[in-house]
Amino acid sequence: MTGLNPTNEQRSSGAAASALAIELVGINKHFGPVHANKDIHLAVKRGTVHGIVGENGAGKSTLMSILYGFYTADSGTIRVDGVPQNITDSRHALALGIGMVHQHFMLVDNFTVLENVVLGAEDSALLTPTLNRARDHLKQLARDYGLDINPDAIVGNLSVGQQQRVEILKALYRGAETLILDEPTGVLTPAEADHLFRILGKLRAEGKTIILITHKLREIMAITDEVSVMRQGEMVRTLKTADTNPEELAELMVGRRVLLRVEKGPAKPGDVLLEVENLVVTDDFGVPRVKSVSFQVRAGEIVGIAGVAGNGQSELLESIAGMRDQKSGTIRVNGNPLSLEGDDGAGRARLAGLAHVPEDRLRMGLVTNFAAWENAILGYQDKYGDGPGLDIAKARTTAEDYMKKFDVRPASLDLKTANFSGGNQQKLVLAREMERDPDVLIVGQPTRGVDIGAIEFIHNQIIKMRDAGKAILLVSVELDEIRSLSDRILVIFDGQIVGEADPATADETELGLRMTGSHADNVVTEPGTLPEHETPVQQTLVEMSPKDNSARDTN
Amino acid sequence: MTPLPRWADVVLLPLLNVVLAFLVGGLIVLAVGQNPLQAVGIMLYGAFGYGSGFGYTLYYTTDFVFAGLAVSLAYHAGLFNIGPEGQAYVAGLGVILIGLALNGMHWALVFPLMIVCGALFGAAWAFIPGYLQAKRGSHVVITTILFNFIAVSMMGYIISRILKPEGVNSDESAPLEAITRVPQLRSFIELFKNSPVNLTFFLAIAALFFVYWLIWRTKFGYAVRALGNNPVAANYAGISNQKMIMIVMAMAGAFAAMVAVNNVGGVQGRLILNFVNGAGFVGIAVAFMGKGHPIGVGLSALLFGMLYQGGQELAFQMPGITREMIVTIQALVILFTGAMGDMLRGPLSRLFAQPEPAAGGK
Amino acid sequence: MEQFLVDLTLILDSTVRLAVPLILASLAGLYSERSGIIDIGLEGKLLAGAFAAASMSAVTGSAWLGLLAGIGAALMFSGIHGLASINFKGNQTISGVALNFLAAGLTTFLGQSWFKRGGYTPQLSGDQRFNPITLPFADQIRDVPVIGQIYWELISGHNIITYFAFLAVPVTAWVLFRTRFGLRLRAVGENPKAIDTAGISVTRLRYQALIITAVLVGIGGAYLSIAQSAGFNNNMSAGRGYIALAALIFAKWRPGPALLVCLMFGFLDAVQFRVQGQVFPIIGEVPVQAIQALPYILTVVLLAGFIGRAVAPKAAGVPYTKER
Amino acid sequence: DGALVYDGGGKFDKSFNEAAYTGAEKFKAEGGAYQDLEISGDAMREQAIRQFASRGNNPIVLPGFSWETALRAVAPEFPDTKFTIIDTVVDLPNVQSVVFKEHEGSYLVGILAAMKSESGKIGVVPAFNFDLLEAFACGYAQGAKSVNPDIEVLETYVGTGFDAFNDPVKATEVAKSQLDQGVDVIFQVAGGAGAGVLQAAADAGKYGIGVDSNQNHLHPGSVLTSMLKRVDVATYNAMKGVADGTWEPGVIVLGLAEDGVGAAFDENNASLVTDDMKAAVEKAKADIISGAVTVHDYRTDKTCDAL
Ligand SMILES: Nc1ncnc2c1ncn2[C@@H]1O[C@H](COP(=O)(O)OP(=O)(O)OP(=O)(O)O)[C@@H](O)[C@H]1O
Ligand SMILES: Nc1ncnc2c1ncn2[C@@H]1O[C@H](COP(=O)(O)OP(=O)(O)OP(=O)(O)O)[C@@H](O)[C@H]1O
Ligand SMILES: [Mg+2]
Ligand SMILES: [Mg+2]
Repeated sequence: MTGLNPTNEQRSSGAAASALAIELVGINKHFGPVHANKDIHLAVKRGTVHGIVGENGAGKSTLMSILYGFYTADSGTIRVDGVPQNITDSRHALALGIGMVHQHFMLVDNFTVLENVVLGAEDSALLTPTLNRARDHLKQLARDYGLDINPDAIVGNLSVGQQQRVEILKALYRGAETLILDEPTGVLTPAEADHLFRILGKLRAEGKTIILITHKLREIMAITDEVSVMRQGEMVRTLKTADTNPEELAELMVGRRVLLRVEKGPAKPGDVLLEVENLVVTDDFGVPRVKSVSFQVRAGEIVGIAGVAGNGQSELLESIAGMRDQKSGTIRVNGNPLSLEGDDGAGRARLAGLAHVPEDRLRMGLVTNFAAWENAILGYQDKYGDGPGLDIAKARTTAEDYMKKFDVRPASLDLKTANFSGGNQQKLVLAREMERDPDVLIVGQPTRGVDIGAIEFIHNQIIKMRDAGKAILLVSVELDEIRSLSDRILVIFDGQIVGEADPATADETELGLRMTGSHADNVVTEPGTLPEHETPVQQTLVEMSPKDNSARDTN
Repeated sequence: MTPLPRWADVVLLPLLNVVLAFLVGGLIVLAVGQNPLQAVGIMLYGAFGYGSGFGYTLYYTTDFVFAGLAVSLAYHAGLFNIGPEGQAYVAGLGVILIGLALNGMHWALVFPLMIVCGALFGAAWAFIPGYLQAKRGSHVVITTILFNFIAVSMMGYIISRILKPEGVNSDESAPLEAITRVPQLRSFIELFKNSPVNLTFFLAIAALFFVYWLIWRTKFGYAVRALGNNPVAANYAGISNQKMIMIVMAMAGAFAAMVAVNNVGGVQGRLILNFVNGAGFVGIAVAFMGKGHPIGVGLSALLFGMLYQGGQELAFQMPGITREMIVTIQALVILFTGAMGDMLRGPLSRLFAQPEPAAGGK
Repeated sequence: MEQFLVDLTLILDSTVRLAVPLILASLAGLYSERSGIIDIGLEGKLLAGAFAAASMSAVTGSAWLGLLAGIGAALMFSGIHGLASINFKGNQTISGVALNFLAAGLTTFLGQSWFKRGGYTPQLSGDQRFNPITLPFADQIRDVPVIGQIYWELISGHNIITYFAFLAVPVTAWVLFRTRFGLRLRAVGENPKAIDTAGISVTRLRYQALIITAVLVGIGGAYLSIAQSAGFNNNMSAGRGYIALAALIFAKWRPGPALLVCLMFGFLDAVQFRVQGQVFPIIGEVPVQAIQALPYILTVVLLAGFIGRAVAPKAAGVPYTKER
Repeated sequence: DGALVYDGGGKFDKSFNEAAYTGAEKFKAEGGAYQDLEISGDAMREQAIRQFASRGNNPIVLPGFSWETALRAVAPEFPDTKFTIIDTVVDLPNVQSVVFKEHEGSYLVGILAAMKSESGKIGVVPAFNFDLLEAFACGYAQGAKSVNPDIEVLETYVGTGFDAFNDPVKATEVAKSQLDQGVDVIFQVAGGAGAGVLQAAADAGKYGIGVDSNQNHLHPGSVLTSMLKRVDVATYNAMKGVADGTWEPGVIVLGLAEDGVGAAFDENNASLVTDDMKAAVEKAKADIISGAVTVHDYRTDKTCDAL
């Protein structure tokens, strides 16, 4: 139905006149009482990478969804290649050569890569010929852009990085000339992010236009030509990237100065509070994911676990938190071994003095249908009230307290958690787990999808806890985050701890190599793990962001 | 879409929906050449207009409240219990066994024991699907459907081959003595003369309050709702999902069991074949229409009680209207108030919308 | 041995007849639920289909027109279901329950006012029904041992709807896994957002699915009233819609397994009729109720013992909304 | 005016309730008047009786044993109202109880079945395992065995509860299963579902036997006979009796002697029934009336040797 080729001609006819690929004029969008986009003007030049930054909830995703035809604007005009277009649905946007990689992927988990790619762009009623043609096309795209992926893999089994590649392939397969990426690196490892930016560079070189939404200013600085800043539904300013710097952008976004680095003093490690011995954990299918891991975390230190996603971190975290049956091995909190049989181990782990900020707040850390106050006591519900009754007044006081301390916005106790922005949801989870004053805190991806104002705050809170003498285990795919927060780094690969590093001295290249299965002789060829030759590029990007380097050098 | 004011959401919208259902039902009545206004009049009169009619309405309401709660409670935990029909049927066995064992004793002693004993049987019958869901992953929807069928066979055998006394023609157990039966309200309140509403009605009211408290005011309820909304998060919160599933299903069965107390203990005073008579299935509609909230369940149970009793009156007074007509009207009520409940929300909210502050742009 | 084979063929023959309405209703449910719409109203659609088919056939004397009417009635019901659950984003389960009530009430009510027989339609005969078809050579090879018997008894001699039902299974599998429509159907039941952002209308796709559902379940209803029996009577679907739904879940929403499960239900029922009142070695005479409950008990056991967790299409039951 | 409140199966069940309806219609055709009502649940029984009684309807005819409990409760409240209950006995001064000897009528059709059968196998299909229905089956088996002691009588139930009366589809299949096993005459005791049995027998070119009402016309040439149970007569008599002032309380037992049960012969089955068969039936009837033959009633001891 959607031919890929006819639209190309359609496009080029109107294109000649305008240097602007996309022009948005006076866009307004309401969601009920929320005015998500207020009279937005935006011009994107053809063949450039245009960045959009803004706090959580600023309206970035909404704006792009309007351009992509997923939402319809209440008012305003969209010009594509200079021609006003009334984009009523995504099919229309696709036909105009606009592709979008959504913040939350729009993939069908139990489909293969190939099926996901052709979905909606099949060229005949029968599937087999379509799939065969698509397979060839994908090979071509893979060659052109380095987008390697096994077309027959089930998408649900892929790492996020690979899933994102599928999303990009979807757009390219449909012949996108303008590609919108909404927070593409939020869930990527630095190496994966690098790979992505190389691809974007290639696309730009071919004359394609890219709109990039991100919270990471170093990415903006590294790859964009121009950058627009949004705040509270309004377009604040559009700047040439060359003429600005992260500090200025941060200030434009948040409306105040933001400290872009982590301030922390030296660690003073005390007693061992968390001890893991020969831990073996299997996944839901009985495949071992954590293979005999042992380590300790002492009071007053942050131990970071660095690794490419999918190497057992998640299972490790969940197992320590009591959410998975361990196959063998011991976990001790405060010297007491945790018994984790049954499916309520998480409760016992908490009783032992452990708090857990899960990697995936929506899937695990929150009941999104619950009001804010209800989520503020999730996991601690038994502490509210002496008998069977739930002491709601006490719970609400607690929640109010958390929301004030962690600046959760809006500070509305009764608002459904689903209606908070991601960053605010994250703050709520953090408040709940950290304010409990646990002895051991295990944290997964603390700043995923969170804007820079909130990141600063969250990092400071984690450090404060360390300084209060807590043992903290940190898992993050953000190598920067690991390096700037941790006192020690453990590198995990294929379910095993393959090394330890001192963040002050650790060499980025060295860490990266270890994360991918160590030195040259051990290159992993499985799709999704990065080939070895990519590591130097990763370093390039890191060097391109001087602020982050200086942050690391502070201590 | 602008949200509606709360009163409009809670009162106006459902009311309009009921009216709409009756309008369409009225058209059908009209189509068979009867006067719909007269029909509605008779229906309302039959359901509320005189003591014994009102008593019947409350009697049906009692059944529907319990069946509705059995579905709602499970639904809060994310379980779709289609089995109240069978659960109530099996619970009848518990009620009659204790009743017969203590036959002749005063109801004040027997009634509480009937509640307990019936609840145990109902709970046991619902527990098995719960167990299979929790431990074996067998879909509770299928197992409860199957258990309804199995209950019919099993109870048929037990009633006709074991409980049926000598010299009785129909398939039923021996009767309970009058003093042992749950007393009907007519023995205290003249108004209800001749109607079967009995003390179980107050149990139903109490159950509504209890469920409200349980679901929204207790730790247990918190856990139930957490499980129903996000099982992974519930697990994260230290809740044992498996245990919860089994407990909740058993509790649901216990609620369904009260239908047996109402009928076996209160109305028939004996265990007869098929005494549940579809109340369990009506419970599904009641629960969903009431959105699982006890107030909603109470109101929609009353609505159905009214339809059942008023419908009976209608069939009696207007020979052109048969019981199938009434089932049709019930269907329309379920459709318009339940499934299409939000049909009028759009127009209504436009009606309520304040003039927007100037939106800016062009 | 010979006798055993004959008996077995007869039981299987009966199995086929009992399974047909279940197969059609299961496949119908499959389309609907794969598209993300739970269809507990299969029971009502089956009943409505049976009624319309018998009525039309009684009036016109043509089974084929009856079949069309059966499909038409199911389409109307599907339409209401779609309106409630797609357009008004209502609760699909309530909508289904409402349809079941509606069918129970309307069929008898209309039947009574049309035919004045208390909701029964007149007895149908001849061309008002779908009669058994004798396949080519069936008569000739009937006397060939074993094969002849099987061909004549089991394969030949069913009505056209039976053959259609069995054909519908591979066709459904093919549509589902080999066509563009199937791909989209599976996608919209898993993640309607993916479909929407791919530029395809979720609403349209779901309505298409509901139409197919209606056609299949309407034919299933017609089978009940104008093929398997000869007329409609009150509540003639007798829970088959629910059993079909159970079979669908049991089969994890896949056509092949759904066929097997429906055949299993049919087989257990067919056997059940034949072992009533028989005295078993060791156990002695089993209460007939126990034998009658056997199909259900066995299903529970199989389900718990071997099948494991059934994962529904992810979006099933959730109305699709863009703005939360 | 009289009143008639049908039992669970509903007015047009083609057998039991419909027979009552036929009787009432006959009364009406002769100038009488009556109201009727279908109930939709057991809880409505008392209420329905009360409503009619308080409106002054007389007599109130209640076909079906399920009315027993409700009638016991209500009848004393309305001493001036006359009640007729069919199929069970309620011993109250204003109640007339009409019961049938179904086993006797079934005995006759059993004879016909055995004489018609060529395979030596006949069947009976009750709706479900239920004492009243067993009485039919047992009488039938006895009649058949009186003709051919070696005859095999298969009994298969349609379902497990009252729902079974409404499942002709399954009844068809049950009948087919019997036909498959070589049965060539089937007696249906399954109310509305029985239509499926007769259909299956007709489709297979074998014979069915109807029940309650005369069902011979349903498949002329295929329905061997019908076991008549004159609920229509009972209903008619009750209403007529009140109109004439001849209505009496107490128990009325309708057996062969009273023509309350019997085998139906009409033009639809004339070709199926030979003179021998008719003669055998007549003889058995006379013997039963005279007491020379007694037919065992299953309900007395819940056993049936013949089956
Ligand atoms: N589908 C929706 N329904 C209702 N309100 C919405 C919806 N999507 C967005 N909003 C509202 O619009 C505002 C803008 O949301 P949007 O997702 O565009 O923010 P964002 O800038 O992308 O934030 P983030 O950085 O967290 O991704 C939000 O604050 C929210 O209140
Ligand atoms: N009913 C609602 N009313 C107002 N805002 C809503 C409502 N529902 C959702 N939102 C907002 O819509 C936005 C949807 O954003 P999206 O789903 O893209 O992720 P997000 O939560 O913003 O993620 P992140 O902050 O991690 O980027 C969120 O900001 C959320 O708070
Ligand atoms: Mg966003
Ligand atoms: Mg967002």
